[in-house]
Amino acid sequence: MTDVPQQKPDLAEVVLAARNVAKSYGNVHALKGVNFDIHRGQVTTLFGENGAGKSTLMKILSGVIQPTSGEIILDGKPVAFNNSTEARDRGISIIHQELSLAPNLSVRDNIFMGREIMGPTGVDFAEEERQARRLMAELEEDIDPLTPVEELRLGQQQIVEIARALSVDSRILIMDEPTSALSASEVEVLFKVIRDLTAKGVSIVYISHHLEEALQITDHAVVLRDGTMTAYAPRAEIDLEWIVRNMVGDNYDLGSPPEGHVFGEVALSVRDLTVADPKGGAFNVVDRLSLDLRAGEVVCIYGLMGAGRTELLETVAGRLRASSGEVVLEGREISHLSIAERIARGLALVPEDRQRDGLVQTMSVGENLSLASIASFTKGLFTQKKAERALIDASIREVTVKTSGPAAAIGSLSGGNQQKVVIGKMLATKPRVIMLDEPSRGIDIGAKAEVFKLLAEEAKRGLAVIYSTSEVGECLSIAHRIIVMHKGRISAEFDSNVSKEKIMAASGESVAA
Amino acid sequence: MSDTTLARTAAAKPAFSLGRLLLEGRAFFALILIVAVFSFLSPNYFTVSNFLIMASHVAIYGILAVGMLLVILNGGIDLSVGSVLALSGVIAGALMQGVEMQALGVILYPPVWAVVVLTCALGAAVGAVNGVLIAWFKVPAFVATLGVMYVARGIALLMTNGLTYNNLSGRPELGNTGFDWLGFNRLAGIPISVLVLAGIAVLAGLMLSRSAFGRWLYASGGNERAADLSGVPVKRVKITVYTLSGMLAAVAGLVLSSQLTSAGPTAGTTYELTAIAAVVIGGAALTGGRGTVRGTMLGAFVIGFLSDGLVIIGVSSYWQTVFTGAVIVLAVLMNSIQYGKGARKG
Amino acid sequence: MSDTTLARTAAAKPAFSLGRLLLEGRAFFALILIVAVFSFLSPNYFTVSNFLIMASHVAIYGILAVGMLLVILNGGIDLSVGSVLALSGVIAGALMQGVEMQALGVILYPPVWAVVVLTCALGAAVGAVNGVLIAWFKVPAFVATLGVMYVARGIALLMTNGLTYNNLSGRPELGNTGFDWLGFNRLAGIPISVLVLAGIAVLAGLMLSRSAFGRWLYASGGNERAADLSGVPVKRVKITVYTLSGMLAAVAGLVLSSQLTSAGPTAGTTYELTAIAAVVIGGAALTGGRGTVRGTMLGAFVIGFLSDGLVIIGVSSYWQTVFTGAVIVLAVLMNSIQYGKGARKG
Amino acid sequence: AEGLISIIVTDPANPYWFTEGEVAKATAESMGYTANVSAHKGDTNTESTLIDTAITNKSAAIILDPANADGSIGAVKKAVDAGIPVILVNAEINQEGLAKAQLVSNNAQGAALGAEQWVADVGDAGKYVELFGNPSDNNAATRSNGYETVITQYPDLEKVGKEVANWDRTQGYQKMQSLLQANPDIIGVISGNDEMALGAIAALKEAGKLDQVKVGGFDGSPDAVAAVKAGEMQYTVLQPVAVFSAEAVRQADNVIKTGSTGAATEKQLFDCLLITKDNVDKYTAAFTLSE
Ligand SMILES: Nc1ncnc2c1ncn2[C@@H]1O[C@H](COP(=O)(O)OP(=O)(O)OP(=O)(O)O)[C@@H](O)[C@H]1O
Ligand SMILES: Nc1ncnc2c1ncn2[C@@H]1O[C@H](COP(=O)(O)OP(=O)(O)OP(=O)(O)O)[C@@H](O)[C@H]1O
Ligand SMILES: O[C@@H]1[C@H](O)[C@H](O)CO[C@H]1O
Ligand SMILES: [Mg+2]
Ligand SMILES: [Mg+2]
Repeated sequence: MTDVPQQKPDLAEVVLAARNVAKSYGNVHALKGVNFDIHRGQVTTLFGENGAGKSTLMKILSGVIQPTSGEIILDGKPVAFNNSTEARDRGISIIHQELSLAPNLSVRDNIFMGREIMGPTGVDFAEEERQARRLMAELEEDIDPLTPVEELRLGQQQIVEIARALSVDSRILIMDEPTSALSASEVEVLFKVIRDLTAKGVSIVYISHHLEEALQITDHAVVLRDGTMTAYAPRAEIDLEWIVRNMVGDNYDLGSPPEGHVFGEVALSVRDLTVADPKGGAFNVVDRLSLDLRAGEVVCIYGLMGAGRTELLETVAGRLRASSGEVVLEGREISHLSIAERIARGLALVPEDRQRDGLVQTMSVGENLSLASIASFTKGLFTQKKAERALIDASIREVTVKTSGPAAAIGSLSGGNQQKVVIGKMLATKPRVIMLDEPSRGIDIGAKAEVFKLLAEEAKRGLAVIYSTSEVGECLSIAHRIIVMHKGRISAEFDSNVSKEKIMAASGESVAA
Repeated sequence: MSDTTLARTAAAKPAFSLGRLLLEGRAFFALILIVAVFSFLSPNYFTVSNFLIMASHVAIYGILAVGMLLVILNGGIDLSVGSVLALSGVIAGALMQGVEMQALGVILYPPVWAVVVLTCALGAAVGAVNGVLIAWFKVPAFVATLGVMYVARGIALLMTNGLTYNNLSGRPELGNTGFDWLGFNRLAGIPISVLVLAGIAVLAGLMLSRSAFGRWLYASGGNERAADLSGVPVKRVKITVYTLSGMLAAVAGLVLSSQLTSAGPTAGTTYELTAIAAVVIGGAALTGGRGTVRGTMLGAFVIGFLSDGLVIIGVSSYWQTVFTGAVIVLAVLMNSIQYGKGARKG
Repeated sequence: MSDTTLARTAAAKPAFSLGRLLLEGRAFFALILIVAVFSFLSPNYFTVSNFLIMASHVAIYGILAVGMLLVILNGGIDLSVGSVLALSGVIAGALMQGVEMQALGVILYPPVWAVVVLTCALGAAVGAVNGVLIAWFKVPAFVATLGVMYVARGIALLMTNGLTYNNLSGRPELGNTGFDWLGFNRLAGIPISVLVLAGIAVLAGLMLSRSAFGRWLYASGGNERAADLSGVPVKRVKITVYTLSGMLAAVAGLVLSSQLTSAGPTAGTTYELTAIAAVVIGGAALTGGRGTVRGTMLGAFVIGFLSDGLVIIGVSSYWQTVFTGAVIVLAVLMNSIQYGKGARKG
Repeated sequence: AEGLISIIVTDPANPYWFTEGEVAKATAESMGYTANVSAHKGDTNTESTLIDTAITNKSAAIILDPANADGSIGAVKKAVDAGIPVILVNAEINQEGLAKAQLVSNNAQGAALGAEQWVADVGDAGKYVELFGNPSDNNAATRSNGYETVITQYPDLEKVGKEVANWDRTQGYQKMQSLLQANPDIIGVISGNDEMALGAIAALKEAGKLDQVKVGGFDGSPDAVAAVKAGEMQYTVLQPVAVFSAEAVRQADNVIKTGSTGAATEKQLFDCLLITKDNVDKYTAAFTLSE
């Protein structure tokens, strides 16, 4: 490790530091002797590919796991945290990459979980609720603190996680991909909050795969690669190119929409689709929406959180029932078909919430990857081991899953690699129409480029793609056509030559931001 | 109690509080239906005295069910309660017969309050063993409590050689009378056992809805990892709920032996199933994190009022078996249909 | 079977496959310990004939446990198996006594194969009722099968009026002999019941590890929503596992009645607990998605070899109860210590 | 006569108690009463609940097969305090002066009768095992003691095993198989009731040892009588349950009408009868041997 760059001295004092920290899981070396500094009142951003060891390092700094070797220095003195509570008591709190909320409890109860405010007659619910409301207002989020968390959309759940971390008043706040399910306007709000915090002297560690976004607030950038620190620079010296070069070793390009092929017949046609609010609200989450998608065409659906994209895609996939309207796949009305039958006919959905809807946590990486295409390697009564293995290996290569092997437990993968498994699983069904709901959540820039390349190639061969995202940039680099959804309807439609600003305006974003 | 559980319910589903109220009413519906049908079929059913008697029968299951609710909220299960009930009764019986102090050559007759305290302590200790096995040694709750169920039953049998302690009334000259008070007396016309149940239910309701411990219990039952990461002492919560369940089983054992003025080692066989059924009929999820004291009480009364009613109208014991099963399913079916859409795995 | 389950285990935790092998050995350890201790204590324990007899006792629980494993892998539970066992025995008994065709005025004596098929079909039908209640009507498995447990038992009692069908051997002149073959005969010295168990275990093992259905089962037990979105027919899987569990309970009922050459309505009481214990001792998680046939067989043999051993060395029945409980906990404790770190909620 | 007679038996899923309940019910109905049969399944709490229900139903009398010699006293007292006469059948409670009458089969006499026949069948030398009923039921110990008293008179008969099989056929079967493993050379099995004996017979058949090992039962249940007839069981001791259940109702009727049972004592023992191959044809109805 001779070429490990030295962190340059900086004006701000170092409050928390990792010294030669290493962490191994069996023979997987997640961290191999990392030095890392957190500066008072500043934002330190950690970049790195999926599986580089970012979350591992953060978990060590916040006491969730203990390092195999190395030291943590708090205010100049070595410390050892046995658990996250000890770290929290010393002023360090963390927003986990994977949600850690109790779905059965309300937003209020989740925010104060384990730190209940006590009054004379037990828990002071009124005070907790007041504070929860204040936090929601601060984050400009219209969430009733009494709503059970399980009724919130993924993005809202992420807001609750953020609120919980903010409620602690810590000196050091670690945010492991806090914005992966947030829309641009919410990210803006979060950044405002972060600036307020740093102004008050709070130190922030920030992890994100949205590189441009992270650049807006960072004071220091650190790049991790394969468990080692490969680069450090203060804000003044970094730009996108620097990050990418240090992260993946060469330049990247998300590319542009695949060209040079003619679209085929209409592959998927949605006619006047209406979906009532599945949670029992008196409105329609999808409201008489119509949409045609041709073979070979890539359509991006952009919208703010709550626009109804997830419901639209889930209805087309067969999980939700439409209250009216029809879904036609390659000329056949399929509203009455089960999810399995739709998959068999070539219609696949990559769901938004990987933990809840995407992964079977008790199964291995390989079993997860092959789960949706079992029929393709079953002959007669039995599954064919060889055929399955071939399919799994191909998937791992295609979506570049970083794993010790197909037999690894899915939980041992880094967040981004888990996401790639969810994508790979549905691609392995060899769909003719694929719908991806916020598939870029947590995957690194290199992997995103791989996925885009893959989609582009498949599109040229006739695959029809619907791609839902909250990142305008993604729309522009993949889609032939961009649809903006707002309150269950299509509020605008553009071709690929449109500007970012126009799209955002159509989504109502400018109003929010 | 009602206000406490209401709070919980409200917390769970605020948006539809009115609809929800109606639905809660629907859960009561099973109970009301049972009362209506049996009152129609027998003139002896719908009388104050019968309701009080039936309530005193419910008391035993109800007390067990409250402990079971705590355990189930935690995502666990406690199969040992029936055995602990028996063991506690037997211990109380042994204490009432006098403890021989070999060294001193005297027999001590502890006063009734001491018997009660010692017995509850024993129940709590057995529960704590469950808790430690589950929380520290990571033995699945089903297995740990199944094992303890056998062991406790075996010890009760060994202690008594299979026989039953009779005559627990104590003797005035020994200063240990009063044991049958629990089972026989009434306050303002209400059997003490029913008051004990009510007291326990209110305390448990308050604990669940108002205390930090209650929050921790719901949190760790809902997502143990998240609770742990948030600083909830999940292990301590676990051990506590099993300890409480054991203690409540001892209370049930005391109430029962005092009702019967005798204590035998085979008491309480399969009561754990009835207690679990009460909790589940009351809307709790066996996966943890969901359930209320009010629902559990409702479940206990549904079971108790049904089985007593079937006896009162003189249904044959075979048909009783059939009806009990059918009603359990139907009561929950009504529940499920309401919760229908929101229903999750488990 | 061994290769199939190995595959499964290996898939779950590949990194430590060598350590794992040792650990699996550790699970066997409980069994080996039991055999060693009893062989030391009694010269009659370690004999081929005793192992065969013990295995034939294990067969009943083992067959039930395989069905229970399927249900538990799915994240459910089946409390009705003991009752279904009894009901099936009774139905088989009734069929052997002849079916009166009122309209024709004749009594039909179905041949034994028909009795077996009809009985299995009945068990499957009862299981399907469980499955439908759980999958379609969203009744929690615990409640649905508890209800069916009562109903099935009640029907068995009603059918027989509490009496036992004796003499199931049939009569040559009616062409329905052969029923006792299952329970009495041996092939190559091995009791048929043991062969039946082995056959069922191998089939179940193959199904779990090699068939698409097995994969679906593990997936929907691990995360039902994700399985659903991946095109797994989760409802169908659910109904199927309960149907299979019911059918296997019927098979166990047939084996038992044939061993006893009689069938009574109270057979199999509390066998569901033994079956669940076997599955859990065998390392399956009650939360679903984890477990193997091999482990379950191990669990069934631990329980069976222990209880028979206690009888053979002549331990008093009270101590038998105590030891059974203690060993169940210890066996799993050993398991848990291995899995220690990876252990999850439940 | 009118009014309700509540009949509480242990568990009608056993033919013995089934007959007990049905005979009592039929007798009561023939006298003009209405009758309810319920079952406590050996649980004193359930029993107490059933007594409460009988009180609620304002029963004229209660016929009870008590769950536990000590544990049922409280329940009986409760009924008596409520002014309802209680007649006990089949099993006793360890307190006199509460129930109007206790009608039980003479278990000690029956056990002696059985044991003597058993020795006659088995011979006076060799190893044997005993199957014991549910220990919480006094009858289990009474019968076992009765067997012991007789058999110990033959010093060459050696008891090599005694297992609790809880009155149950399946348990009798499995315990017998294990006992056979431990003691392959036994020549006799003496059982506390017929169900366990029938289980033992199935085990012996399976082991091919039925001609080497003689089995004796107790109860006189229809299945056992069939086994006696078939030569598989040597004998069974008939408990006159049909007789004393009917008698219990008659005495209840007396109490209702006159205040006293008409019998000389509270405890009334009904002698058991031996059923062997010789008199098996006189068994005319369940638990009834016509003289
Ligand atoms: N519990 C575990 N068992 C085994 N390996 C693990 C475990 N947790 C993490 N790893 C491995 O450690 C490495 C680092 O993972 P980590 O989660 O820190 O990555 P990351 O940089 O946060 O990636 P991402 O951007 O995808 O979130 C990965 O190779 C991962 O597979
Ligand atoms: N008119 C409305 N009034 C109130 N709430 C609404 C309305 N329309 C939609 N919602 C809420 O927004 C949710 C739709 O969210 P959905 O997840 O489909 O949006 P999305 O565009 O996919 O956003 P996300 O980025 O969170 O995935 C509904 O569940 C509902 O709770
Ligand atoms: O007398 C009865 C019968 O023997 C019955 O079979 C079991 O219980 C005993 O009390
Ligand atoms: Mg990460
Ligand atoms: Mg969405």
